[in-house]
Amino acid sequence: MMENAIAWILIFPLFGSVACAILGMGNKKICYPIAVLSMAGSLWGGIETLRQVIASEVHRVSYIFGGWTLDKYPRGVGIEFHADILGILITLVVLGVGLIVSIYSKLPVQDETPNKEPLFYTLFLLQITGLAGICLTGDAFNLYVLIEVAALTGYGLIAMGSKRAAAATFNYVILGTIGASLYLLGVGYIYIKTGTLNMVGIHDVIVANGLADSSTMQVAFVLVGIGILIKMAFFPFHAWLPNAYCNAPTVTSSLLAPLVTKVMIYVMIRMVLSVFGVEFSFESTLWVDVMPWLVVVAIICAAVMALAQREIKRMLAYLIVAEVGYMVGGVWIYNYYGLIGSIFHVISDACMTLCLFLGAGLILRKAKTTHFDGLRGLFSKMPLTMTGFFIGGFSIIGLPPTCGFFSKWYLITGGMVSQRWEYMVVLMFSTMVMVVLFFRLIERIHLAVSESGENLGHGHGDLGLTKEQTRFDEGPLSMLIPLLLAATVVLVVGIYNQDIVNLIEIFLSEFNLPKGVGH
Amino acid sequence: MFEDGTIINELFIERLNYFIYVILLLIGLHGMIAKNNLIKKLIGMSIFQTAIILFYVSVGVKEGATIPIYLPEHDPHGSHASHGDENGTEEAVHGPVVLESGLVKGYANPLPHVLMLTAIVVGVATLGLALALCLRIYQGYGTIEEDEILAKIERQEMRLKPSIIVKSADSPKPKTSNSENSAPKPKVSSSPSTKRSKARPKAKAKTASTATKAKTSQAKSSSPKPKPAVSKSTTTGTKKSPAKPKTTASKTAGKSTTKAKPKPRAKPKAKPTTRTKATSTAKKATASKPKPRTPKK
Amino acid sequence: MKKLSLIPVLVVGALLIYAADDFPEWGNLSAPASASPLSSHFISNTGFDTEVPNMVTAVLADYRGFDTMFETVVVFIAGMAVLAILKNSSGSNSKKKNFHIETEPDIIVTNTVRLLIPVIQIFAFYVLAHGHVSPGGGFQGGVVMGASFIMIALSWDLEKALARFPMDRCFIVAGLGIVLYAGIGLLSMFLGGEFLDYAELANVFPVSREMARYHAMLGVEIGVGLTVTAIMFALYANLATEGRLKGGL
Amino acid sequence: MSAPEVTVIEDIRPLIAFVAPLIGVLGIAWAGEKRKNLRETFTFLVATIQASVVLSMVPILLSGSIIEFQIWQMFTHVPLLLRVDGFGLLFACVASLLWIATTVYAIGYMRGLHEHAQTRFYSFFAISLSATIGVAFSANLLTIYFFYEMLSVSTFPLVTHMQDKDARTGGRTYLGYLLFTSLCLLLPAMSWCYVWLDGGTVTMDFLADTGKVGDFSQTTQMVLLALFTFGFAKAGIMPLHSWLPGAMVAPTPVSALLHAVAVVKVGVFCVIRVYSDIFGIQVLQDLDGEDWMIGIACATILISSLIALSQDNLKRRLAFSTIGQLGYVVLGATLATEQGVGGSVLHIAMHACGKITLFFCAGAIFVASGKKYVSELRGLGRKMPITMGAFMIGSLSVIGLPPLGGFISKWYLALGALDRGMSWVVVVLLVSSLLNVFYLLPVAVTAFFRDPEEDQDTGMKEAPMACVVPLAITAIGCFVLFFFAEPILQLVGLSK
Amino acid sequence: MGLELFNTLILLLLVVAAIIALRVKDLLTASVVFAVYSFLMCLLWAEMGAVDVAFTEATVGAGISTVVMIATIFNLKRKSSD
Repeated sequence: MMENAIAWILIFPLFGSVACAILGMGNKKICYPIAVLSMAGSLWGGIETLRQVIASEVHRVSYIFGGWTLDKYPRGVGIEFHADILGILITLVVLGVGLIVSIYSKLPVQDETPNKEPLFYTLFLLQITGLAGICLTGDAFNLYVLIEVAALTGYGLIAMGSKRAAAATFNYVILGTIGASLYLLGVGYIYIKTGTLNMVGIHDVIVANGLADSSTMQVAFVLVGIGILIKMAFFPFHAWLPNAYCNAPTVTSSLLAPLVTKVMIYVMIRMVLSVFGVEFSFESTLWVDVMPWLVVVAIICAAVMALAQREIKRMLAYLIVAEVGYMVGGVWIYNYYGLIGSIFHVISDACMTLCLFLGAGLILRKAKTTHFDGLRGLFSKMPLTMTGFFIGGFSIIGLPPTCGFFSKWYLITGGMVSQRWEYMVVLMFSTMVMVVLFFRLIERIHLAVSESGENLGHGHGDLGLTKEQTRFDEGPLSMLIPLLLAATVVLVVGIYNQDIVNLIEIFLSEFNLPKGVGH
Repeated sequence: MFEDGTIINELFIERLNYFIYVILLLIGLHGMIAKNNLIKKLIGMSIFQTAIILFYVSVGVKEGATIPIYLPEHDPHGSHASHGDENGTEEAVHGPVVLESGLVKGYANPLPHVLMLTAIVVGVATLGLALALCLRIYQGYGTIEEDEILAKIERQEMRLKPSIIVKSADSPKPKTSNSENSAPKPKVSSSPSTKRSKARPKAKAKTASTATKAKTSQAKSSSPKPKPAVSKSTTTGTKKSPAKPKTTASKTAGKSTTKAKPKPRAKPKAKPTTRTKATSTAKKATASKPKPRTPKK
Repeated sequence: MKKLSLIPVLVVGALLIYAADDFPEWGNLSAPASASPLSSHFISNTGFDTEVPNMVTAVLADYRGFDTMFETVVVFIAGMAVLAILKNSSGSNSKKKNFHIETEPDIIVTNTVRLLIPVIQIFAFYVLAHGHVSPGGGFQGGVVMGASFIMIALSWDLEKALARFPMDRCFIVAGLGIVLYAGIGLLSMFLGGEFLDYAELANVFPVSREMARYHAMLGVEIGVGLTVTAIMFALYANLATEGRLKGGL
Repeated sequence: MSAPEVTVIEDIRPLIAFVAPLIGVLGIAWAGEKRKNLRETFTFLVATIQASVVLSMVPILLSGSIIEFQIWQMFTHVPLLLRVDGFGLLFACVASLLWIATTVYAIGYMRGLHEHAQTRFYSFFAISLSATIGVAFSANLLTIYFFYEMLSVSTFPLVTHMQDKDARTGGRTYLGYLLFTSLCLLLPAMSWCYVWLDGGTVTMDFLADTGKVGDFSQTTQMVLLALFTFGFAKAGIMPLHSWLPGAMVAPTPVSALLHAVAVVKVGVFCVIRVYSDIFGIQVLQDLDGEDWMIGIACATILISSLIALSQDNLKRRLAFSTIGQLGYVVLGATLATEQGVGGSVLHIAMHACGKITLFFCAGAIFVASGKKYVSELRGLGRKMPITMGAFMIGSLSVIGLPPLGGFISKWYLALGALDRGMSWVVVVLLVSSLLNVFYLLPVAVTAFFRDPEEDQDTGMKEAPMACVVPLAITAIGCFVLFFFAEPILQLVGLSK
Repeated sequence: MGLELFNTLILLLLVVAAIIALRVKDLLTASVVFAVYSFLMCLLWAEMGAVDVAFTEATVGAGISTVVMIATIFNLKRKSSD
């Protein structure tokens, strides 16, 4: 049981989903407990695995399915699960978010997708399975399969939203398939030159045969990279994201928004560092010179588009695109601190995005709208929700002691070290944009002033609302508690960032990244 | 790239497969991006994926190798199964022997084939899902041409600008479907947002109940009232939908147009997943839905 | 738009052609893909490890069984997602069928099909069970089996097919397929191996470790077959009727 | 100028002083609008506790040791560390003592005007005070940055208390300036220091790492200096000052405590910290371009005084006067001499006492008569003698006449300028004092010696007791401080 | 060499089929042509020795996905703008 903990991470949600599908036909009520329980079990597996990883002296757990162990068979014969510290950290983020959202999901699912609970929870759990698998797998092709698992479940979950969602999902399907297929093609190019699919094996072959300057590998790198960039909604390819997340059911957007893009960024880091290797990725490709500038464009455009939105979920969607720019930039400014920054930002951004979307869901439920005009007086109506929501918001801005501050700190430091001033400037710019976004939101909620600036109500804190519009009226506990939980996590991750960063440093210590000043 | 004669040359001679797969891939990609019809996009997608599969299979090809199935003389399960035990591992006691390395080159490389089996499955799964989305889109917008869909969505956004509550309370705006292809619609829909927002809460109250009721009533045939609408509706897609709001409007005679406004909006709401604010007329309207189909068998 | 879309297409094309220059010779035996220890191990040791003559089946169901499990899951997901998308999205508001099937099912067709169906289904079982020694396996068998039900639906009408294979049973069968697959893996895990380590089944069944793998592969292929059969039919039934499971072709 | 040989005591009292208001907030929120008295009792209680805890640390400091308490480890080398040294303790004392006065005053003011949402008001008031204490007790740059941001955010609801259009404009300028500077100037400057010194092992501790910046090139040092000085925009140095008048839309207690004492003084406090404990006097004096900073400070002083002359709204006039006075403090720091720094440290206390008196008076006048313009104050002195008398005292103290506190600080500043050999700075001081006379005295003069118009309602009298008592006390405080300058310098000197 | 010719022929036919499938205006025709494309692909793979892949493509590409696609098109407009 213990030594197979890493397998249990996937087995729990897998069987849970099938159970939802079969038993759920009989009575729908049973799906919710099944989902929560299997998420809890899976989280146990994750924590157990983390313990093993830290305990092992190489800080890595390698688990080969089908018993094709390395001592008797060549590497890559069986499919390997390859949990290093980075992988298991992101897995824990996935599972944690999954657990919180599954607790949160009880009422929204009932109301928004009536009598589809079995389908919803089946796809929900399989989504978690796919994402967790992506984080853990050590096999390039298995990664593709798991990406497709996550993608297909995502399509299903989003399309359950609305008619508008169907059109949005179709774009997502097209773009997502292009991305995944390009990745698959890239893997094929890798395979044709290295003859293996195991990530470690690929890296070894690249180093052994000196494939750094082979044009096939270069193209493979580009294909894989573009595929992943499309999947993570990096700016020019972001078109699918906002519509998809805005029209999805509440629970879906709360699950996908924090996880999907972040996990794909993890995949990029994994590809860059572990598969192609630092030398190949950073020394022998042009990306180091090109990407930071693309990131600059991406962040600026996304931030400006976010400014133009008047609807919370849509605004958040564009924020995600901007955040993706942060993390990609943190990788491609190519130094130690930048990588710490983007890895830590993957974790913290998942937490705060979760916070914001859960909050948005509650607002939507209680205020019947997430449009800016409908929000006045919510501070007195649902103070706890607002607190949770704005803790997430402050974290996005990067105010201490939320986790957003620390990740941003490391990113800025990274830009400083490798003297990527353009990246730092654009970080500042987007930070200010986020300040505007969230404090404008606070104004719209807190002040009795319409957007055009004339006074509503008659002074002295009268918001021009009726009594029952401002009466204390919080959302149901089953939704409120997860939100507050997420907010607490944002703070805790910030306060104890030191421990997480130490783990990340252990992971990064095996790559020789430029650490010093202005290398 | 292309002026480099040697590449083109050898591409055509030895590597025709690689060349053709690139062509197919580009055709598929172009189809996905540039085609306007959703089904065409999907066909392009399938071509795109099969091209990649073709590439993988080409990778697996070996000169003069046969298919990756043991010939009878190498069949581990046949005569060889009973003898053996060169290397004293107990696995091999009555197990087959390892194929001599010389014979390995006689068989094609099975790994790409395995990968591609999976890829094909993923492809058909994606295709099925996307087709379902096409159906859903067609129900919503009455077309599967991308530009028309976008145009309708634009118009719907425009129309929803005034009303906050309805726009963002639930982004599902299913009713647009028949509002779009009806000329009189925009005039009606220009009702003050307050009306709509007022209509909302009382509608939300009877969410679940109406949803289920609508579904059940949908099953059994319905009141004669909607008949005329149906008969009209069997002419053509565009002409039919003006008929629908008319029926609802006639039902709600005596009410002002603005009051009647939520009804057509509400009707299709009873159908999709999310919270429905169906009013009585809405239920009748949905009930009429299966009608045209019942004579069909 | 169209013209614009040519740009990325051509860029990708240029990339691929550029790389194709670097590929190893066509069908070259010493190409990394063919000469790698991986493929040679698959070719030389499949029989030794699993006694399965069809290497593809062995690699599919055993060496890379984990992939295949998720391949099955993908099929399952597709079915669930299609149902989720189409379920009670009560039908088309503006629908002009290309043509309707008003008439009774044609006598010739139905009789032919009545003769064909058993053959097809037996063939499906053959493909599934014989996948170890010949092309085929769970997936292909499942598709053929599903096709037989679709054929019923096409020649009579969907109700007749659904009477034989109701929709909810579809998904139960699909789920059972995955349970069978993952269950075999789980059992072998409880018997002390890794997940999907079929060889461990030899501890409970009176066979050698190789034959344990051999038979377990049959088991998982059956699992794949069940899921694929059910989902393929469900896909057709839902798509043909926009999820109403009435009318259709 | 750090003195490593001082004994360091681990003690939790700094944390208590910081956390007490936060706990108080719970009580305040729990009491709510229903139980007004209970709520205000809580506020008063918390203020007293904080002040007593702060004061209880004075003997330890005087005994020549400093107190430290580590909250948690932020980065690999950087702890979130509280340290009580003389300078910080002085600032803490000023803030917490004046908070008590303000609490009493606020009760009178808010009740007198029947303000809305008083619970919110008191809660965020307490939070910002705890943030202020945190700044005062911070031991390194990042810690100070934490509480600095906390203060910026927690004062926003106070600034926008009125929740109307003006509040929005004021709040926007307020946050715009403060967050922009802190996020876009301060953060890079800090990360620059942390990373580029010894490969990121420097904690920028105020004791340990003084002068490390000297390793940079002159230009880099200059850039850093500018980034820090303008980064702490709460100090209101001239180009970045306009948030302060904008924030005057807040209720008077807020303006009084936060925008005459806590917030702005936090700004200059941070600036002094940076100048004297990050750069260190020696480094600064060797720094060539540093005269620019002196020039900017002087310009701030003069220009703001000139603007103040033209303001008719009393609170705005006081606001610009505040900007000028902050200019003094920064000037003292930029002078980078013992005397100069001492002078600015003193000026923090002196000006706090004087200026809060003035604000109290302005608020009291508003409560009593609803007047907020200087031109309306004719003959008010007869109606409310105590208030206007206190106002007179406060003005004199700010102008800097003996025997009032303001005199001593300006005296030390002048000495510092002379040490640096910059006699022109002394001229600037004299001129600005003259300007102070011109824009402050007329207020009192009009109040006392001009006849009121006849159409005035005659029934007007002093503001409620709760308003008058505090401002009387603070007015007396201006006298007292004049005689307690030496102990203060001694207290501060221990840490320097 | 015969195989070479066969190979080349199929490859060229594939391109033609793909282009037709994307250009023809009638979706029903398009999907049928696509079935032809899939079947050609299946032949090609069988010729390359990938029998299992060929089998799968024959059942799925030429079989199920065509049926499903046609079944869907019956519920949609049959004409396409491009």
